[in-house]
Amino acid sequence: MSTRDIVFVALFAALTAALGLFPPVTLPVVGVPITAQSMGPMLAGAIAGAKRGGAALALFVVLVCAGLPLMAGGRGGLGIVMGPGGGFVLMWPVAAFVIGFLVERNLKALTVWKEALILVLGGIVLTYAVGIPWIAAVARIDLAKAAIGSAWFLPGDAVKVVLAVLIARAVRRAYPTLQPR
Amino acid sequence: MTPYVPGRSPVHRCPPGAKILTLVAAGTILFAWPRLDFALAALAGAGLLYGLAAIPARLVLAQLRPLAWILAVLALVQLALDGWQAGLLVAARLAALVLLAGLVTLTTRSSDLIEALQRGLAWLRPLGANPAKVGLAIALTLRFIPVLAAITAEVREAQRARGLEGSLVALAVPVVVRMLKMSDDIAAAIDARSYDPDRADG
Amino acid sequence: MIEIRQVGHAFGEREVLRDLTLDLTERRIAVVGANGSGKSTFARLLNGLLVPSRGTVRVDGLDTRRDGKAVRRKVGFVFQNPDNQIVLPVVAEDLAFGLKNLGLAKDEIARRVDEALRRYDLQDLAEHPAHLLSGGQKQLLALAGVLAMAPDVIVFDEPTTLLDLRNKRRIAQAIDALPQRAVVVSHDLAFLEHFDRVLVFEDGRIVVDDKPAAALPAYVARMS
Amino acid sequence: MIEIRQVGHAFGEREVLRDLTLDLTERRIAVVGANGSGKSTFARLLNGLLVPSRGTVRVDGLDTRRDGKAVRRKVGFVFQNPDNQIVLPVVAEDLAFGLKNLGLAKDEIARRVDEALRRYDLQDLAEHPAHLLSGGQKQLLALAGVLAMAPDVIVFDEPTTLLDLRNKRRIAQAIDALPQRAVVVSHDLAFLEHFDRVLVFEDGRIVVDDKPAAALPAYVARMS
Ligand SMILES: Nc1ncnc2c1ncn2[C@@H]1O[C@H](COP(=O)(O)OP(=O)(O)OP(=O)(O)O)[C@@H](O)[C@H]1O
Ligand SMILES: Nc1ncnc2c1ncn2[C@@H]1O[C@H](COP(=O)(O)OP(=O)(O)OP(=O)(O)O)[C@@H](O)[C@H]1O
Ligand SMILES: O=C(O)CCCC[C@@H]1SC[C@@H]2NC(=O)N[C@@H]21
Ligand SMILES: [Mg+2]
Ligand SMILES: [Mg+2]
Repeated sequence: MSTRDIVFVALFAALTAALGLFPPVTLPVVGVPITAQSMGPMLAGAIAGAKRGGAALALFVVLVCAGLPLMAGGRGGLGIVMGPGGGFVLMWPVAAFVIGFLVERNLKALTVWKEALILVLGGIVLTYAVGIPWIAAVARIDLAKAAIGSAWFLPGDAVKVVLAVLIARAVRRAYPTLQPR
Repeated sequence: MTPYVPGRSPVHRCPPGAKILTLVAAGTILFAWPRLDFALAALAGAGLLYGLAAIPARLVLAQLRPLAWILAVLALVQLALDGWQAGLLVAARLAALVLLAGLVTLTTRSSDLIEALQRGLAWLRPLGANPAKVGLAIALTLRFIPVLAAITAEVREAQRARGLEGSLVALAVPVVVRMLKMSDDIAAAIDARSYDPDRADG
Repeated sequence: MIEIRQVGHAFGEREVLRDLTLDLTERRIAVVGANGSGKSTFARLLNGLLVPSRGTVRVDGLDTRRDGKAVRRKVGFVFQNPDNQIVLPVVAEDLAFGLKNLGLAKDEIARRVDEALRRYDLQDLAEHPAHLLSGGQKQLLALAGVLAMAPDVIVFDEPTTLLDLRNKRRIAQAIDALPQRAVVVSHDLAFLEHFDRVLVFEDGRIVVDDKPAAALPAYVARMS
Repeated sequence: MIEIRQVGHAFGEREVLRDLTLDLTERRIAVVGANGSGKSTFARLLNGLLVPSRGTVRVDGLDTRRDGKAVRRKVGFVFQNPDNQIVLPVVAEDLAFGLKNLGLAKDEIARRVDEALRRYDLQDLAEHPAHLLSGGQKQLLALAGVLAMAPDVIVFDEPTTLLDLRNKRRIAQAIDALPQRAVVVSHDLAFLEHFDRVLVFEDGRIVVDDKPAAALPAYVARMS
């Protein structure tokens, strides 16, 4: 990683932390909040790419685990990862990486729809695939219940995908930082 | 993020690694065993440590102020659902953790904190991560969070001046573009000061 | 007319402006002062971007505290850093942005965008990515964007700091040619010589308020 | 000595520097030119922050393409925006950042940090958060951080544009007092009058290369 990559990693880790300034809304059944922070991996991947975006979210998770209060509502500590939302949070770096990888892959012909699909895949499908079973395990409820409870995240996450697509496209046009691979 | 308050107290002199481990342990225990007595004990402990470190009360409040209404809402929700003990537990636990995390940054120079994290992350080396780079990235992350807030405020103001109030996309795009540009400038400034990411241990 | 009455402002505990009472009526008013003396804070009061902690600011009778939006239609603002002010990625889109916010009809927007492009020699750049313009071009774009909204007064906060001689002169000429009234914050004293009035800020107070011929030398003397 | 041979540079398709061949040996060299004429790009070549697309840059015989790191130890760099040069949050630790990168021993670092603090009157601020300094102090800190690394040459890219009169003067005096050689990019012509040599850039080429008495008026004329 070049110095520039390191600075970008820090930038997107900070951006994810800053998204935590929007107040979270906790869902009663599953005990995991609706949070603007799940946009962090989408923006990091789509703007900074696979390597830097993935590293940014990994750094963010490490800092949270070390106890810095960077999660929405000023929370931090290993308790976050070990709590019901831990599966989602641990998937954020993976989601950022996959989104970045696919965006870089398709950079030359990236339509709005294609990009939205990529963000849904990484930011929702992949993240929920680990997040939901994790809730079930931590909260000791059955998988179906965890899945139904998590359905409440979908409207918010759909809005975040739309916002992230619009932002990422405008930013890439204004200040290109990615090379097609 | 919280600023560093210079001092010579035992809390200041405690090795940063130990502080972080304590913080991690406290977070783990408080969430693994959600008990009111633990949370209150942690809160009292945090208060004691602030006293020991001689942190002005003003700064203690500054740590909690941004949380005030989140604390209130959390406590109320829990109160409504599970009774006053649950509400108090959630509020006390959150306050204790935020105060303890704040204490680490208030009493540790960030270069020491980063060195400690770097040493703590040495095990990542076989995975291809360079602890020195991680250290720099951490320092920059902590710096960027308030800068992001400041830039967001500046951009929002400029847009209000052009008659726009409250479009998220229109706000986010210039903020990110400016941050990217700033990142490029900072990267150049770091390189110009002979930073060499490949020569580890800085 | 802008009326400022017993205005003071503090950020937290920090007093940044103290006890200002004055009327701004002249066509060209300059604001000078050291870094941190309160110039930008003062400028932001004038269009209600900032509401003072004490006292009132009135623009043509409208109180900035109550009628912020209406005041901002009357008073345009050009910032030091054009990057903050450029909202949309393409030059023409960005120019149209403020006009849409005014709720104008499509053809009126198109007409004004065209006029602004022509006026500042930006026609060829209409479809250019706005953030890749040179510093001077960006500053012109920011100015054009505000001007297209046809405010009565325009406030400029150090509009020429990043510019070369030619671009400085271009912006200075553009400001000179404005039919509107203008309040200009600047460290570039030569540019302010033919203004109608100069306010010198020091530590949140206006310590000199005079014609340039008297005020500028007084300011230079104070800074030595 | 810095030797520049047949250097050209392009960003993508955009030619930004064209066919430069010159030696820099004078103690004080100024670089002037329009926005976008290539000054910053040129400055970045001098310490290998940027490697030219064509041609070579050599510093005391070291090629910036091959020995970038060694070159950066010889050539320090101070940028326009003081905020973007502060890497670590506390004044003293930021000063130490470059010294650590040089791999110096702890007590040598402490000694040099002390010296740099003293030189620019920043002792009392050693433990102060760097982002709370004034603009002028920040720029002095940036200069001190570079100076502590004891480079042979220091390149300044518009070090005073964001500062007020007094701070401008402070930085200008600090630059004047440097024992090192300096290359200064600036739009502030008065400050460059007693330099040894002025390079005027236009569209990626050096169009005037002379003593200030001849070069500065020629530049002003070209910009009109
Ligand atoms: N949002 C804010 N919060 C806290 N303090 C602020 C804020 N904005 C400005 N200040 C402080 O208020 C004082 C005046 O700032 P202001 O920006 O008005 O100065 P200025 O005269 O425009 O300086 P410059 O020439 O550097 O632009 C400074 O000390 C500054 O640090
Ligand atoms: N990273 C980059 N990618 C693409 N183009 C660039 C890049 N950096 C600079 N340019 C372009 O190169 C040209 C020269 O830029 P440079 O920054 O060297 O100009 P300058 O003389 O320093 O101008 P100013 O006085 O505005 O600082 C400009 O047209 C600019 O748009
Ligand atoms: O803040 C936390 O404690 C956990 C955050 C996990 C939130 C997940 S991410 C995907 C889904 N969408 C949301 O808005 N929240 C969840
Ligand atoms: Mg200002
Ligand atoms: Mg430049």
